[in-house]
Amino acid sequence: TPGPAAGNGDGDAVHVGLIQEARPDVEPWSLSWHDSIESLKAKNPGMKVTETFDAYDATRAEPVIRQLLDSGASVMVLSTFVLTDVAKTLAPEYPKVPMVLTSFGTMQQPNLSSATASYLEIGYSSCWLLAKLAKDGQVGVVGAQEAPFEVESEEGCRLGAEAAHPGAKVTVVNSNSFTDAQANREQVQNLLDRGIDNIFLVSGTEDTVGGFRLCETAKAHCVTWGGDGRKWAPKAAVLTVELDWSSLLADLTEQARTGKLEAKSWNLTYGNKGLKATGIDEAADVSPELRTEFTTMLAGLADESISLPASKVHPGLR
Amino acid sequence: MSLLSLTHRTPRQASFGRGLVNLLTAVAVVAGLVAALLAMVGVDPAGTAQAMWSGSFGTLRSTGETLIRATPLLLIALALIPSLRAGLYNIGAPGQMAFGALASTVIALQAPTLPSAILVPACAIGGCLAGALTAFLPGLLKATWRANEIITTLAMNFIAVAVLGYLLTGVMQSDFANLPQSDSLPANSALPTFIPGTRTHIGLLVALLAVPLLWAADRSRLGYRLRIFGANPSLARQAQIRPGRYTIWLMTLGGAGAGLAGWMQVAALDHRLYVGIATPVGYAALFVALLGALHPLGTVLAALAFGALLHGGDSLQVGAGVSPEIVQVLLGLILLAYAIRATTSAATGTEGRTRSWTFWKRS
Amino acid sequence: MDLLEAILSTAVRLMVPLLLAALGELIAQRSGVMNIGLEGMIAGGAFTAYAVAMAHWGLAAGTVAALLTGALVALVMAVGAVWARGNQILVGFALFILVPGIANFLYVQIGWTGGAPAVPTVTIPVLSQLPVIGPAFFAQNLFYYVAAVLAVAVWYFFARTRAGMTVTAVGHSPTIAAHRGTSPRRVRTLALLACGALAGLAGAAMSLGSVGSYAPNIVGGRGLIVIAIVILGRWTVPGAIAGSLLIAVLDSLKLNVAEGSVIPLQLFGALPWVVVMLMLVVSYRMRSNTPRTLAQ
Amino acid sequence: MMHAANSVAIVDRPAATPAVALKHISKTFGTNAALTDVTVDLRPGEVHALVGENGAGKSTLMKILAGYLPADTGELEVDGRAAPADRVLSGPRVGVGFVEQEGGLIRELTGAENLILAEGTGFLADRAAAGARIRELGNRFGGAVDPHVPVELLAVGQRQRLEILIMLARGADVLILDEPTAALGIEDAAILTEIIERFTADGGGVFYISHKLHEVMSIADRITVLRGGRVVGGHAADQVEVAQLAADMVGQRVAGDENRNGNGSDSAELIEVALGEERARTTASASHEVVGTLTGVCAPAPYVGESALHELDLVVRAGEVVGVAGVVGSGQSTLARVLAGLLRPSTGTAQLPDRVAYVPEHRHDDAVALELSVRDNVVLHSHRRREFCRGPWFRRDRMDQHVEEVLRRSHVRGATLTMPISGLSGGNQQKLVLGRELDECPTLVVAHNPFRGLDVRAIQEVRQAVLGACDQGAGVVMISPDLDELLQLAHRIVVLFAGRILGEVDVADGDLDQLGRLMGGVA
Ligand SMILES: Nc1ncnc2c1ncn2[C@@H]1O[C@H](COP(=O)(O)OP(=O)(O)OP(=O)(O)O)[C@@H](O)[C@H]1O
Ligand SMILES: Nc1ncnc2c1ncn2[C@@H]1O[C@H](COP(=O)(O)OP(=O)(O)OP(=O)(O)O)[C@@H](O)[C@H]1O
Ligand SMILES: [Mg+2]
Ligand SMILES: [Mg+2]
Repeated sequence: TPGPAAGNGDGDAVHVGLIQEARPDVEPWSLSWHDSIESLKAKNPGMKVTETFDAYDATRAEPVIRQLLDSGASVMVLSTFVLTDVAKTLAPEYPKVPMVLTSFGTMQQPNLSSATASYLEIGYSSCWLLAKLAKDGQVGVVGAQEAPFEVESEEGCRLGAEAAHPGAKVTVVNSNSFTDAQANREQVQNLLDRGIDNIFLVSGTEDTVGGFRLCETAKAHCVTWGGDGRKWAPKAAVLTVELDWSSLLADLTEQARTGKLEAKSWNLTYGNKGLKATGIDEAADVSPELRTEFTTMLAGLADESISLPASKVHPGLR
Repeated sequence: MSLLSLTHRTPRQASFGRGLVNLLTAVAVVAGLVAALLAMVGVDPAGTAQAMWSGSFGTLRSTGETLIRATPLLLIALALIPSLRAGLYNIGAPGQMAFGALASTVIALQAPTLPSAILVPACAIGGCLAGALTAFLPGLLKATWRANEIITTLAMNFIAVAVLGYLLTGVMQSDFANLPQSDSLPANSALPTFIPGTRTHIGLLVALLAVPLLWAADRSRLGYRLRIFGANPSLARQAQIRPGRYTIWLMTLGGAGAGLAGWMQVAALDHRLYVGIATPVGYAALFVALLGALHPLGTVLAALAFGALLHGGDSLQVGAGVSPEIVQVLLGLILLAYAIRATTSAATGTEGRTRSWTFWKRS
Repeated sequence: MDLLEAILSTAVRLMVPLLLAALGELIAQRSGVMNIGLEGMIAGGAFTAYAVAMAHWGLAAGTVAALLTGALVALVMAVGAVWARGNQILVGFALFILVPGIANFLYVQIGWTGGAPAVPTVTIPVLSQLPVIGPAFFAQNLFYYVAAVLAVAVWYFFARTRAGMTVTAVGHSPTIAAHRGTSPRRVRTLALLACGALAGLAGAAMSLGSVGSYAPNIVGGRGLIVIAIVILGRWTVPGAIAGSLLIAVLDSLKLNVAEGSVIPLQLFGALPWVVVMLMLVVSYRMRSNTPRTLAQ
Repeated sequence: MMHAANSVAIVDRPAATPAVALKHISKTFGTNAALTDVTVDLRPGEVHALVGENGAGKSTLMKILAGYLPADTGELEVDGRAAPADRVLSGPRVGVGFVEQEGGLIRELTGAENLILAEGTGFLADRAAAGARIRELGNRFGGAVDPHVPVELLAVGQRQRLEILIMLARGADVLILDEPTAALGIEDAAILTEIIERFTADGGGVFYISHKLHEVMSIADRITVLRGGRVVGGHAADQVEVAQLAADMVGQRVAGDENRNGNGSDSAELIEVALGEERARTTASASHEVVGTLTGVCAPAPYVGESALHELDLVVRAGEVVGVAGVVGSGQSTLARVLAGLLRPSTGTAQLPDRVAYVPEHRHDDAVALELSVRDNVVLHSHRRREFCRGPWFRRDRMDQHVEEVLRRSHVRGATLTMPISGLSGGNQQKLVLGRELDECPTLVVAHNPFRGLDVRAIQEVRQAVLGACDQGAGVVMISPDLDELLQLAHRIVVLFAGRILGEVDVADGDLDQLGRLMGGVA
């Protein structure tokens, strides 16, 4: 049976359930969701948010999500694509609750939206800056595994670095784990030992903390994406390509309020202001000229005058 | 020899009454500690208790979820009991579960059109065999080269992770996902549920079936031989009980249980194969068996309690706003109190020289 | 810097926390205590070291705090498993869950995510210039040298001192040791405290030395791996060193070689364990120092 | 006399101050009163023997003296001064060296290390110095032993000597020897006697437990007899006859004493046994039916102090007792294990029956599962019998009947079916093992020191049982360092030397000189 009258209860009291894969304190990805929902909450004081951090595999998450839905959550945000199967099961069972899943693909349910970001743009802008900062055009990329989003970011990275520096060279290394901070740090160390000190931390997950730390103490430059990397590396994080999910969240709460559900496919880009360059304005190592140049480059990405190849991870989107 | 306490109550009587008293003491101590902890971080202890209870047993569905959590723990723990009683530490349940799940997945994906009545048992058998084989190797190494089974089974766990990782990012990776996961399993490979309105599947019944089996084995020739084997291998050899063979069989048995649990996980719950298939369950099962004092009924209780804690703990995040870290602390405290207070009598049996896990030395 | 050098330096860096913890676990196991709670001791040490260093009390204070925390956790283990004679495996498992939980909780509560100050790297003048092995063995952070000194100390302890021999004796037969006037309870307690302190130090080496921060689940199951190292090393100090180095080298290969090689990455994950199993088989006839009453 | 004797333990002698005295000691295990109001003392320079049947409480009393086991009630006096109450109740006592029945060294450590552990002071573990001490003491008291090999690699006799030397090195002035000669050959026993003499000459006191009454008579100055946990007699050794001791031990025939077997084996007969006058001999003669053959067998030694077997041939026929004599360490243990099927010959063939009844030399290592119940230990072989099983399950009632029967037949005392076997006294454990092994009508019996730790009555019973097995067609191989035992029971004796059979002696001919020469390695 469908869930209880969620979303059309007493007027404005929207209750957002957010399923996180980790604490916002430990990884940029979760931080971006956390920050987005906090900013939305600041604008809507009546809004209730329940954030969970420890139920991210399918078996454990399903009952927790149900519990949330049964206790009156009117918007459900599934911030990890591990929950795809769960989302597909639950969306028809709770047809009045707008849900969003970070994934890409055709969503058959009217209440299940999908959200992703343009990894090509993320990689492009990140490595563009790094290649500019590196005198010799050497850029390092530290990833976790060859997950599709990482591969695509790396492709964007190569394009960006080459655009910024004709002789640019991108070196990719992987820590083989989304959670092992020690391995991530080792890989950064390896890059530093090879004389590469402009580094793109591409995994966006728990392991990056190790890399951030080393960049900070070694006075290297690092760039990441997701939530603001300066939380972990105040000086070294010269740029974070921040993901801003707030318009998506605002849309969902609106759907819940009005009861008019519509499944959408969100893709965060510079063009739709889903991506924001954070930190560069405060970064001491970035000269004003470079900053201007960077802004111009972003504008080019935003109006798509910088053309990028077709996305392999989400065909049809940028 | 233990010269300090030489009372000769039979271990069984000693453990049962005292175990109960100890359990209650443990509960009281832990309740106090946890309440203090929660009050310290500004959470209402009574509300938390309430949320915990309703999270694990409050509704039919939550009870079902508790049972779901308990099922693999129970199955693996029961399968491990004989080897634990013989002093073999098979900590390889995660790997055995993973290979069991892998085999089931492969069978289900290769023969998706078979009728359910054939496919389900085929997957079960495949999973069981794969788990058994995974444990057979450490058993063989132990029997022939005395290779320490703690290391070899641990090694198999890491190898299993690697193999699954390789397959799930390679040939077995689902086309639709950018995740290391397999295609979803055909519907006719799914295990039937038996409590409507829950996900509780017949795997629980399979696990429970092992209880009378163990109970009976205790009173059988086989049980006797296991006791002798566990107590003194040299003596066992004189009675034509070949230690090597028993080592292999006991390890294999544990693996078979874990393989079945792996099958249940994919066929009843996940309907896909993930790398982390055995994550919380694999190791916990060993401790469930120890918590249950290597007694079949004790293990049922321990598995149920553990399942309730795991599931109830997850639901605390939503129900009482308690952070998952606190839930972990809570679980740890409960285990600690139980381990300190209750295992002396229950798992150690006659105190002193008896090996702690061979408590069930009934004469 | 060529590949070999990179592999070796990475390996030595990865080895340090493993070795420190392995030395501790070695002491505990030689006294007959299977200390599964090691993971908790490392995690406790890792967190306190970080918290104290972040509170501007300095790296030294952080390290001492880690030592004490590890020992405190070990004291709980001693009370549960030795004094109250609880099942060692179960008490250890409880600590395995409990202590990282507490550390993670406190980490989230204090809300600090900044980095701890860097641990100084000490470069030994001439030796560090040696090709290949120079940077790996003679230009590392302070924890490496501490671990090296402690390894020698623990070796000396077991090989030469009466206390070390007594620990071994208790591990083999607490009853006979008690008949000779040694209190097994005291010996096991002290061995656990030493183990806890070393594990705490390993935690500090992880959070301050290897990562530069605490991170939830920073230990990530290395406690179990260390136990495997101790068993694999046949309960000897050279064995523990070799075992830690072996695991670290194979991990390092995974980081350094996997990239761009045709060999699937996962093979590098499985390889160490295949090697470990082979080593067990090959060393089958070697005399083993297995403490007879281990885990009893 | 029995009641009076409880308090009368000391025969008048010049009243030197006792080195130690135990007064009014009582000890119960569960409901089993092991000791009741026992008072004994020991003067410097004296050998005080404790004798009594299996389970009489000798070992328990000594464990209390050594501080290994707390007494329920009682007092302890050291050098005439009462020890504080807590010292009576527990804690190993410095100055008392207890050489246990089953060995009290840590077998993974070397002799030197065991000594270092016992001494307990100093920072360094100086193995070389400790080894030198052991060597030096070995030279002084006779009986050297390598202090730098792990104890588990030493033969029984060496282990025991080592243990004594360690106690001496530690400065014990009271030695407790619990059945020290039970597993020793003549040479080792002689060395032991010498050690004792030198030790007492230096002013040390020795408590000496043994079942060999002749030996006791020659070594001890004073003899106390225990029965059922009470002191029933105290004698000066030079004023008592063996017959008197034996009579004290078994007690008068008392109506309703269920421990006595009523089939005519009364005390007079036992006294004869104790005197060594009884010659039990089988009436059956060896048939031609071969029950076990070794041909050209080579096998590696199980431990260091032992010899490997070289090209050994042996034929055992039904109905005969083959004695195996030889200096301890000549390959007896290797031979026993090969015959028992526990050690596979590296070359050569062993034709043996499926089940060999085996009474091993190391009881705790190879013969019993200490933490299992008496019942589990008894049914080791018989649990396979059809009649005890219903399908795969046991028929507990029938099985228990059988176990009771075995216990009764082998005269095991103080046992219940469910108690762990570790609660039985050493001798009773041995009887249980013998009863179990002979129970299944074996065709080949391999008995290694089968009389180890048995009291006189039990020895007689075991002899009867072994001969009974022979009469039923079993071939028996009996390995013993004690020539008297062999001569009393065996038809022929083969002599092992350095892993080879050097020769054979027909007991009927009784050429003892030849036997002695062979044992010395002279073919
Ligand atoms: N026979 C034994 N088998 C296994 N462990 C033992 C044994 N005896 C003692 N221990 C270990 O030693 C610990 C303390 O035991 P026990 O109380 O006998 O020591 P103790 O020497 O009497 O100590 P103390 O004199 O300080 O009270 C136990 O918790 C146990 O871990
Ligand atoms: N650990 C124990 N638990 C229970 N009962 C015991 C234990 N140790 C000894 N007893 C009992 O105490 C009594 C005396 O045993 P003890 O070992 O002192 O006999 P003993 O005179 O040394 O005999 P033996 O000549 O066979 O060695 C026996 O009845 C025995 O069963
Ligand atoms: Mg005795
Ligand atoms: Mg004590």
